[in-house]
Amino acid sequence: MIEFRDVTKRFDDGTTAVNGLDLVVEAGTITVFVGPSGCGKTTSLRMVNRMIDPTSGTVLVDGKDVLEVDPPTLRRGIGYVIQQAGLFPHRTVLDNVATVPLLIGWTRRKARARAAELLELVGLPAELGHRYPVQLSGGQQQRVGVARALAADPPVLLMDEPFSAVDPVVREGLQDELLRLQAELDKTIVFVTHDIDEAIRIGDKVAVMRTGGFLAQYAPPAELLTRPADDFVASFVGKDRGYRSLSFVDSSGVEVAEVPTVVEGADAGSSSDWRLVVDAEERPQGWVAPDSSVVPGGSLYEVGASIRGALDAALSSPSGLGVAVRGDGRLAGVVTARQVLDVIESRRG
Amino acid sequence: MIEFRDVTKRFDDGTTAVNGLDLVVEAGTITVFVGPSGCGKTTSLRMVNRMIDPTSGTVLVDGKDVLEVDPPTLRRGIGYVIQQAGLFPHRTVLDNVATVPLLIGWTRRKARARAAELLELVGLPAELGHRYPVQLSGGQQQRVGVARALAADPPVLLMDEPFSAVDPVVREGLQDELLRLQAELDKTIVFVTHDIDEAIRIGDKVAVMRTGGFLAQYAPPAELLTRPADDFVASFVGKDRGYRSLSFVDSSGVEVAEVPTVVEGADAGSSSDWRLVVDAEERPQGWVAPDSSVVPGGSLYEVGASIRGALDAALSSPSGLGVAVRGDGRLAGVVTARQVLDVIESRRG
Amino acid sequence: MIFADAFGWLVDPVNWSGGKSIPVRVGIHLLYCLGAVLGAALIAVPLGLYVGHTGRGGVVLVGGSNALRALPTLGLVTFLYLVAGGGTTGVLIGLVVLAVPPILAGAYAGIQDVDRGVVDAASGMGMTGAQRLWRVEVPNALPLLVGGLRNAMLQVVATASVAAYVGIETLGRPLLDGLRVLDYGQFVGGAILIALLAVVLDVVLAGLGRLVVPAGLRLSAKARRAGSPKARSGGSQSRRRGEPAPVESGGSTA
Amino acid sequence: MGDIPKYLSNAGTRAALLDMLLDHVYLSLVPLVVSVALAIVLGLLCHRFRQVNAALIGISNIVYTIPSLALFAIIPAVIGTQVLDPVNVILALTVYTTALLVRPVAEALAAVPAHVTAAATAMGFRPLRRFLTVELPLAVPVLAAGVRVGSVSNISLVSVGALIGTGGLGTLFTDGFRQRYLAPIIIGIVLTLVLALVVDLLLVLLRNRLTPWVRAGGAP
Amino acid sequence: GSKEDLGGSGQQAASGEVVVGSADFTENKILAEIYAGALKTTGATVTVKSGIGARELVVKALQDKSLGVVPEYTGNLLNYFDKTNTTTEAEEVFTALKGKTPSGLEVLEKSDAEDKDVLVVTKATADGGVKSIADLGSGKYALGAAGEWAQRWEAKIVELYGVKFTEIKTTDAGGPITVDALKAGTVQVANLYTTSADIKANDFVELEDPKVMYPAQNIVPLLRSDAIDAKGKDALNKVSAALTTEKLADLVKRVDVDKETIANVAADFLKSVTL
Ligand SMILES: Nc1ncnc2c1ncn2[C@@H]1O[C@H](COP(=O)(O)OP(=O)(O)OP(=O)(O)O)[C@@H](O)[C@H]1O
Ligand SMILES: Nc1ncnc2c1ncn2[C@@H]1O[C@H](COP(=O)(O)OP(=O)(O)OP(=O)(O)O)[C@@H](O)[C@H]1O
Ligand SMILES: [Mg+2]
Ligand SMILES: [Mg+2]
Repeated sequence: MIEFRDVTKRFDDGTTAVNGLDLVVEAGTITVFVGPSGCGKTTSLRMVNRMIDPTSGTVLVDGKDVLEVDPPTLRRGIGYVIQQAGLFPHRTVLDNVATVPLLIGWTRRKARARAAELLELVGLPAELGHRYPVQLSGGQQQRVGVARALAADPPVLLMDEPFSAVDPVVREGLQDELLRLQAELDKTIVFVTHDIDEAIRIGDKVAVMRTGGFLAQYAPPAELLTRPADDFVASFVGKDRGYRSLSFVDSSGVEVAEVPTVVEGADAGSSSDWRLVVDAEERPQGWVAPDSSVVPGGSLYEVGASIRGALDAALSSPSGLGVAVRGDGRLAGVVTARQVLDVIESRRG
Repeated sequence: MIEFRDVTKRFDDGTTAVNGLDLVVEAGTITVFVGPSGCGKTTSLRMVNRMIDPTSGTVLVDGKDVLEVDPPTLRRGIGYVIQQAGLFPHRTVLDNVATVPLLIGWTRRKARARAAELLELVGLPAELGHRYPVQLSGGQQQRVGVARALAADPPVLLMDEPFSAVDPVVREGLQDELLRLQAELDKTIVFVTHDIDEAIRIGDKVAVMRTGGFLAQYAPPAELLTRPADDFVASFVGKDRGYRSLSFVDSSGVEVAEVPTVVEGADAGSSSDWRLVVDAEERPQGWVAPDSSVVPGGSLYEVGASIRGALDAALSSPSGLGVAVRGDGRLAGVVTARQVLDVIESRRG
Repeated sequence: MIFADAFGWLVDPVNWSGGKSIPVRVGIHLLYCLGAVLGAALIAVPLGLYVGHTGRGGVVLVGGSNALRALPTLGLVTFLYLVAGGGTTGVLIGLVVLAVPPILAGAYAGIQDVDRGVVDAASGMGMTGAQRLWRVEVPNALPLLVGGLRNAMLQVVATASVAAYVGIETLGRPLLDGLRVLDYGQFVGGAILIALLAVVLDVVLAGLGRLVVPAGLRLSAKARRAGSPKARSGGSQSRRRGEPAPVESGGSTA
Repeated sequence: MGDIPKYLSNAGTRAALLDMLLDHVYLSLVPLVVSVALAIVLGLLCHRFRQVNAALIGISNIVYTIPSLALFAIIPAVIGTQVLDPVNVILALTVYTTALLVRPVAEALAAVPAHVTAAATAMGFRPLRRFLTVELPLAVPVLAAGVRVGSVSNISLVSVGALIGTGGLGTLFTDGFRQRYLAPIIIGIVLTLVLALVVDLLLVLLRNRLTPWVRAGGAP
Repeated sequence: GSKEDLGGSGQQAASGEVVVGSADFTENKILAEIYAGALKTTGATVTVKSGIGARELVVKALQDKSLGVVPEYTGNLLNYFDKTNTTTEAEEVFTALKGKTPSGLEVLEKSDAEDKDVLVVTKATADGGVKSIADLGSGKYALGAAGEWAQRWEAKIVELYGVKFTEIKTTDAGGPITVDALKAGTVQVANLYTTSADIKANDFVELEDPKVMYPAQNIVPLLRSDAIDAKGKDALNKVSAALTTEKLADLVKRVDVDKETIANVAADFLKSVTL
């Protein structure tokens, strides 16, 4: 657990970076700090591991005032993932990951073994261990950064825009990875980003900060979207917030219906209905229109996932029928936008 | 008009950056090249103004093979906006903008006058003209970059990730600016980005490229979202494509209904209906729930804008009623998600 | 006490008149230095600009200028004296050889360090090679170029004393003569004069640098030093160094 | 030039040449090693403290204006060493080389990306360890470039010591000059060049050993 | 010099090691090499440090124990130790020198060999009637000499001969610069040394010195008393006894003109001496 108690940070030049921050990060959760550039996210984060000391107020980690711990000792118990990975360019990937274990006195052999284990954990092939950071892609470097922060198995993890340097597709993969890891490792994580989508996607709770170091709202993401505390938060979470808030509504209430299918390659015959093309494993491949033309399909959603996906599947489908699949990718059935809307409205009531 | 005819670029080290590109950029339109890093966007762009010459194939500008034109002459007729502006640090903003006019022999006085005019056009105060680039913010520098490229009024404009260095909010402003400018100036623009949202937002047509220099799809953005050519494009345009494609459906078919209102500060009384709070100028401020509690409102949409906004307004509204406003921000009426869906479905038919 | 002796020598009126007076020697010293730096600049600046501009021959250039650095000036001067049968040419050539590497490094690194984006923008706007060089690359290279000249001048001023060994009346004369008879006053006085001359020339060149270096670049350098975020998004982020001080920065010749 | 074989044919001459060469190596490389150590310390101070930076850069500029010949001979008068003591030359060259190296070291340290040092701090490195294991290794490429310039110029500067009778290959120049004998001068120049080249090569090898990551693909 | 002597020259007396120094001109270097050879036969460890600069430097080096012994010249050495000295005749000079040598240092027996300063002119100038220093007159000619000449002799030459030079150009101590200056005519009079090979080679004419301005300059070893033992001193005395001006001039010529090595020339000479 991390507690900020009326924490203020004023720099020598008079800038107030953080202003009376009061906030509790529960153990085992991910809290995201989000806000425009310069609003004090990094400063707040760095007060946890004493990279910066507060001007007033107290920061507690597991109930203990951080000012009472010697900084290097404190830091060795807190993983820190920095923007742009911050890898040591002069050390191999393996040695980068082994850094903290070696610092706290593990043998080289044991530290290396641990590092190799962690590379696997973050989904990197073992042979990358002997490369240098420059020889990795941006996304791989980010993973190494995460592995390095996890090396000594610290209960607390601070992540400062860890994925900002990679392109959107890779970034999404890294976010998934982080969520998977967290499910496994159960750390207390503070995550900084200026990307509200990222915040909503990975945060158990999100702290929206405003320029001047003020906390504008601290709430679970669904609440942020549906009940922004003020105009600033509303405009910051963006104009698609109605649609996006559907991420937090589960789709279990939406009944899927059967749909006629045609196996790929087989003769489609003719019909006045839209028919779904599936492959031999029953995975959806596209549609055959009433005029027998084959058209690509819309997006798919997984049964049990959020209703946002169900709505998009229906909206994007050329037939108007959103395709639902099971976890293994096989066809589960179809839904209409109207059905989805009904569920959404019933939830509201 | 710009034509790529079976254009291939292979670098000395064997990398094929562009592979058999066939594509026509219509005069007076914005074409966006989009794709993952290293897919050959920049290379394609630079073959237009001969910063790079193709290995095979032909690039034509206004029907003329560019290889037949002396590069400096060709380039003076083509505006080029480079990533991170590429401003000359040793020249004032005004002189930066006046560069091409001076190169093509304008008098200094005339070039300066033109430059001042352009600063105004891109929305920069005249007094910035006498500063040096280092004295501007990132967003201001980007604007100067655009102004510089426009200085000699070239019919063709090449823009390579011109807005990538600025944060999302500023970036959106710059995109709007570009669209406004284009409405006024009617240039033939090739725009490179790796951000699919940006591509969809500003492109009349979008060319999605795939690693290896292949053109995956070349289509208007709506088509890209509704009918991605293959899985690569589908995954590249992202999973909200059904919802996002609504950006290209106008909301004029959605009839707005009246709604009871309460003027801000006035006594709300009690009612079993949701009532909209408006200020003295009739601008929506939030809702009064049937239990008389005041709750913040959802997103607003402008009458006549895309139906995407209308749907989000309905979804995000605590009352289930999406609020429509006029151009001046005054209340126009309310819509339900169901109404919006009806319009969407009628459009599909 | 040494410095008192030196002061005594410096203010002794005997040393301020006649054919071997301080002003005459300062003049001769100055002439050799200016000549050598000018000569070296005539060779090194075009070469550095050419190699920096075209990117061709960088390796040869760096290797060659390192070899030049290794040439012992004393060896060169004595060799040339015996071959050419006199001191003047030998000393001039020796000093030119000394001055070429720093100037070359300054010119080459100056052009090389111009931000890629800026150079690209210049060609993209339709500048010819020459226009790009003179309107964009050279102005941006000026801080390093001037730095190279200042380095060269310092080394030449200090080393021109060796010329006295082959009979030229530079400020090396009191140095060598003082040394022969351990007359520290004369010796240290000479050294002080040389150091003063070097400082003055350096200040003059620095002033000249301020005149020719465009204001925008000075502002960028300042902003970079202050670590302002604006400077990071500014037009010249690939330039690692600001205006170099006279001491040669090794990085430029790596 | 036909004199050269004749000059070299004498065994005593060859032995003397070897002696001078060894002297030269000693006189030029000892200062180099000492200055690298000094420059690292001073560079660190420059890097950490702004005022020190300004002061040291100023001082090193001034040091550079003192003629080498003068420094060689003033040193014994100032610190009381023996007149002919090679320590004078070594000290003088140490002063020069340190002046030359402080700036690149400070710049190299400043060029270590802030996120890398911040990462080290955040992992719990104490300052000294961070300096020795992170900042310093990363500064090696720039430092090496400075050291290469330093070694080359030291090797050529030692010759000047011959004017005050301090060993090294420079003696060949003064001797050859007095006798109007080109052979020793040419040999002196060639040996100086070869020495500089060999030392430079060794430095490049050493740098490459110390910086395997640089060749793994691009600068740090 | 070799590496070992660089650091440890201060302790030479204790370790039986002797450093022989020399000034920076050929003859002196040959002499140093000869001294070294002679001392080696006595079993001493000897190194040579040659090309040290002027007397002032050499004497200081002897005193601070950098050097043990150097070949010196009676007249100049006496003038150095006694700035007020006026004697110039060989025996008188030597006697005075022994008296004026500072404690801790000493001179051994002087040799007959002598290498004194001499003013020379080109043959053409000599043919124009300049045979003696007295013929130089006042304000007619420029002199080329080493840096310290003016300080030592400018007043003296006025006093004895009334000669005033238009300019005293600093060249070098009888080296190429002086000779070239005389040949090129930038100076008309040059200060050389009697054993210089250049005089003959260029047909220079030595000016007579009837009033003995330049003192006798017999070769004499100057040493720090505790640097060399009795055997060593004996060996040096034998060397001095065997040396003559002609032999010395020949040795110098073999090095400067015939480019033989100093070591060889010195060794050859030593063979002719019975130590
Ligand atoms: N060392 C410092 N001295 C003075 N002001 C500082 C310092 N560090 C940060 N600031 C200022 O404090 C404010 C908050 O900075 P901080 O780095 O915490 O912002 P941030 O929210 O992390 O922004 P970004 O998204 O750009 O990283 C900014 O105005 C910044 O300029
Ligand atoms: N001069 C060159 N020599 C060799 N290969 C090159 C060169 N320029 C680009 N490439 C390669 O060609 C491919 C396409 O490069 P290009 O710059 O066009 O990509 P891009 O789509 O603009 O990528 P980004 O989004 O990263 O800017 C890449 O693999 C790149 O490494
Ligand atoms: Mg931050
Ligand atoms: Mg690109």
